[in-house]
Amino acid sequence: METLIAGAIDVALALAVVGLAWGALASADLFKAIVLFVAFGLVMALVWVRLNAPDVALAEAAIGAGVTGALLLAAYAKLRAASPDANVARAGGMRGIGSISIRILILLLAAALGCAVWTLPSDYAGLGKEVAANIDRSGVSNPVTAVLLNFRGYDTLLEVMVLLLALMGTWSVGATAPQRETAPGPVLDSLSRLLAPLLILVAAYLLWVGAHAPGGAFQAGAVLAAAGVMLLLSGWRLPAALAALPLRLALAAGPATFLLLAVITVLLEGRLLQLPPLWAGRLILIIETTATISIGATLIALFLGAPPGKEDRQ
Amino acid sequence: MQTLFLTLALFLVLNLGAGMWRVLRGPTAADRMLAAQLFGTTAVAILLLLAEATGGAALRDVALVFALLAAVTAVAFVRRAWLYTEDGNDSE
Amino acid sequence: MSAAFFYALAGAGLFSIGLHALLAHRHLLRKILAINVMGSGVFLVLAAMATRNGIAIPDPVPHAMIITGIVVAVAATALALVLMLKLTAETGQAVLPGRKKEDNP
Amino acid sequence: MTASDYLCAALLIIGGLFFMAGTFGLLRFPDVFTRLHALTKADNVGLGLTVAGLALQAESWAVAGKLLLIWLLVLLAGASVSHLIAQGALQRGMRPWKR
Amino acid sequence: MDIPWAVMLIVLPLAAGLMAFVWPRVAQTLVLCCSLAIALAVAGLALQLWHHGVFHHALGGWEAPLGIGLYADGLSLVLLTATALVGMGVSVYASAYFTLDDAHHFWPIWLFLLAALNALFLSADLFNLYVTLELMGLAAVALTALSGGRDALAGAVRYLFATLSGSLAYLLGVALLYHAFGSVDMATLAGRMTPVPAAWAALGLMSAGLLLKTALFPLHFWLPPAHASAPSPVSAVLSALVIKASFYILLRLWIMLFGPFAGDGVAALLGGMGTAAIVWGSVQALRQTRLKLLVAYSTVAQIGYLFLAFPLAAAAWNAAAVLVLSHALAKSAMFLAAGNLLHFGGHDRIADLDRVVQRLPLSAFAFALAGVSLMGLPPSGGFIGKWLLLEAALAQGRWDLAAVMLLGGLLAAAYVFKVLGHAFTQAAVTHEPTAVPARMEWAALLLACSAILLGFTATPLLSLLEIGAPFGGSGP
Repeated sequence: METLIAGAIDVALALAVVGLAWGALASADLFKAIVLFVAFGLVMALVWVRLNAPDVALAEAAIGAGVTGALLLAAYAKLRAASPDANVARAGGMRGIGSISIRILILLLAAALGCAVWTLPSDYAGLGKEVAANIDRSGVSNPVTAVLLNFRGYDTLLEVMVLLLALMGTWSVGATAPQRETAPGPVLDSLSRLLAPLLILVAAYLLWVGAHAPGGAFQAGAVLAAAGVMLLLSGWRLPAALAALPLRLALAAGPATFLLLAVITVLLEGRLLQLPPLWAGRLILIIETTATISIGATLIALFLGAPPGKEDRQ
Repeated sequence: MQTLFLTLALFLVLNLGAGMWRVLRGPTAADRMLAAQLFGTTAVAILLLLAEATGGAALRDVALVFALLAAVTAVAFVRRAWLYTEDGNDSE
Repeated sequence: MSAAFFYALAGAGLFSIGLHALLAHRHLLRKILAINVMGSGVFLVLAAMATRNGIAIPDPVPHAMIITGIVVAVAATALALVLMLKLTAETGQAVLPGRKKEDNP
Repeated sequence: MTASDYLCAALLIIGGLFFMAGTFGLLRFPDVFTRLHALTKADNVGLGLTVAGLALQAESWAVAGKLLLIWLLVLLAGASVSHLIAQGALQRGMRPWKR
Repeated sequence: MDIPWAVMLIVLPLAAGLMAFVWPRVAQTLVLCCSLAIALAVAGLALQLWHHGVFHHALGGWEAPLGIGLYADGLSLVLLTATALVGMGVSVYASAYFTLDDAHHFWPIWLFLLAALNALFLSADLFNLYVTLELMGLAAVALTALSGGRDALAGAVRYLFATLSGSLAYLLGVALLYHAFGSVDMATLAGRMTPVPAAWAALGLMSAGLLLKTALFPLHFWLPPAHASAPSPVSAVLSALVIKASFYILLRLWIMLFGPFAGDGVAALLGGMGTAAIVWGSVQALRQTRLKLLVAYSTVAQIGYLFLAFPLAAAAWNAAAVLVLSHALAKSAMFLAAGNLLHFGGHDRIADLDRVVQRLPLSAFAFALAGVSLMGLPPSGGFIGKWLLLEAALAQGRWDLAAVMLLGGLLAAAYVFKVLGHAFTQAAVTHEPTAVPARMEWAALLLACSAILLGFTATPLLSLLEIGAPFGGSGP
């Protein structure tokens, strides 16, 4: 009985995910597309839960549904400000034979993918066993954190660089139109006063819990970013004294610490990012803490768009 | 009890599907956003039920993050996107 | 466990839907959404197949890869959005301009 | 099944019904303001009953506390956001529906 | 003690990039030191490989398949050399090219791009390659958009969508491979590959994604607008290095994983696309009226040569590697020279370039030298590569491929002379010239000279390529 109901939940969620994606991409109204996309992210998080991936669910809830949603809504607002008729998208660029042939090709692709997935062997030989066998020496007991920060820490090092790079790119493109904004009002003001500290607390909790349970730097960083976004939305601005060097230091602190540790390990241990088992737990906590701050700061800065000093001058 | 938790979770998932109708129909942006808000709350309930059903304590953390982040998205809507959505051709 | 395969098929579907929208739509914000849907499809295949042998603790390696992928996706989305806005400010439209005559003789 | 199990089941089922009512209202009510009203039923009461039911089953006080915290958060966010949306809708000249 | 040169290649530019981001004022000095240090590290790595054979480094002390491996053999070394040389040239050029504000944005992204390229050429792990691809792609897009303006932004956006969808197709392929064979380590996978449907799907997805990023005809649509509208030093790097990175991954995948079971059909298809690219790209280049678009279409054509190696298989791989290096040097020189002409004359309409070409003899000479290599005339590096390719084609009786190569050479000569012809005609239009800093002219010329000199180092180059037998089927 239970497996049957669980199966029904799975079917409903899978259909909902595909339906929401379809709706988001096919709707003529741009705002509707964004709301459906946010809903899509939400249901994806439920899917991750059903797939026994709570770490991913946390990341999706915080980044996929939360930060991306805020980014999209803010971009939508700026888009409408720039070109008033932007809401209703014009008809697709492809017409006639081009459109039909693309559809046929996509159908063929979907069929091929489906076949490839379906014929995968069900006796699974992933790396689960290797991870389990070595987790004692990784310094943490949450296997996903062990993979992210130790076994495949190099990926994560490059990944925090990707995030910072996206910000460098965003800043280099230059400021866009300034934001029309009204006073926040008492309700929003008190909401943000309550939520922002709570978000910061939850971020700290996720950071700490990540060593032995689902959570970690990325989830914590995204929740931290949500606190910043909340404050920005209720009219708060970074003090000018902090906008230049201190902000850049905060943005670079996480990647720099990670990189510094990489250099130290290669000098002491001989391998890049080789964490000695005795110290691994503490080192991972250091990396994650600074990474959380930098990830949070980077996401907030991405939400803001232009570097703080430059936006105000407009 | 397991069966009850799962059944209710399934029921709420279906409920979620019904709520999608309001997102699709609109007619105003606020309606769509309200529906998304309900999505968030329903998802929180689903997560809590699943946490109890499958013994995954971490799911409550996911629910917590959901509850917090849904508010941020909604505020982003009110403070940013909504400034521009009701000017004209909002419904299709 | 067939739910795994079912989700993986949904993932393949998402990838295809996203790719179609990427090719068919001209509006840049839609293309950005399409890329994100494609990415979610890939992640879904990665995670779904990690549970297919039905063991309670699935393979954590794909999960770590997905988290990496989600962060990369949000970084790319942010950059894409700001480029879109800047292009819209230049051209007045959030679509890719057709090529000029001299570019395409 | 113990007595608390029965109570839990009853609370959960009623909570589920409130969710259904909320969704139903969202679908059927004529304008933003009435739909807001429907939504808050799901937010506050539906989730509240669900949380209450689950708290009875909670293995520890910490878990029950976390459940309560989640509910309070949703309550707070829901109330504020509803207020902001209603205020915004009025400012934008939407008139509440009258029979 | 064994100095980990390869690790330095990744760590140095990342560290310098972070510092350049935090302290923009010291960025320029940092970049110039860093690109010199990268060149030294590549030389160190070359010596290390020469004496001790292939380089292998288990990151974090975790051996594959659990951990990620760094790996370097002759092929990686050739690509790293290209990165180091072009990187130095472009760094010097860029130090005079950008305004102060643009430079502050340029340096950190440029250093991250160098790090991404080095990391990519050193990675032995398919998922790690995905991360490096994204790092490289986003850096390249950001640099393309750097000059602002409608064309550059449109080119950057088009490029962004191409590179992102390419990465995702690649990643889906990686996901399928992981779930079919339980690893993302290339060497581990090579031992486990069987021709199951998932492997075929991965072949299709990964090849399609990487071909899109490499801009092989007919997936080249994004390249000319992006490469032509980017700032000139960026165009140089995009054409010289960035598209080569995805080609490098494709080459590795083909040799180690897919080639053994994919067979001749796919190889013939790739060869056919290469042929079409040579013809189409060259003809389009010939028809362009703007210099940078001409050079960009020339890139489309030259990519085609690389893919002629696929139907010729084992006999032609080293030809492809030599061509990658020689094209990297020649094309970066050509873009930098074109940038000088553009900078001097304020436009890049080929028909009105006469005075410009005559007033900037060094840049014109650099353009000509680079053209010699692209045409495949002796004694250039391009000649060596094309000669090796031709030899392989003739040995296998592929007269059709040989004919395409010769045709491509003739067309290349035609479009190079279309530009240089103006050096010998009477000037008709007067210009308001802007002075070109000497550094910019010399950077272009030195890169062009190294493209020619490459022709004299064929023997040591080919023996370096043999380290680790990258084409012998063993590899990482």
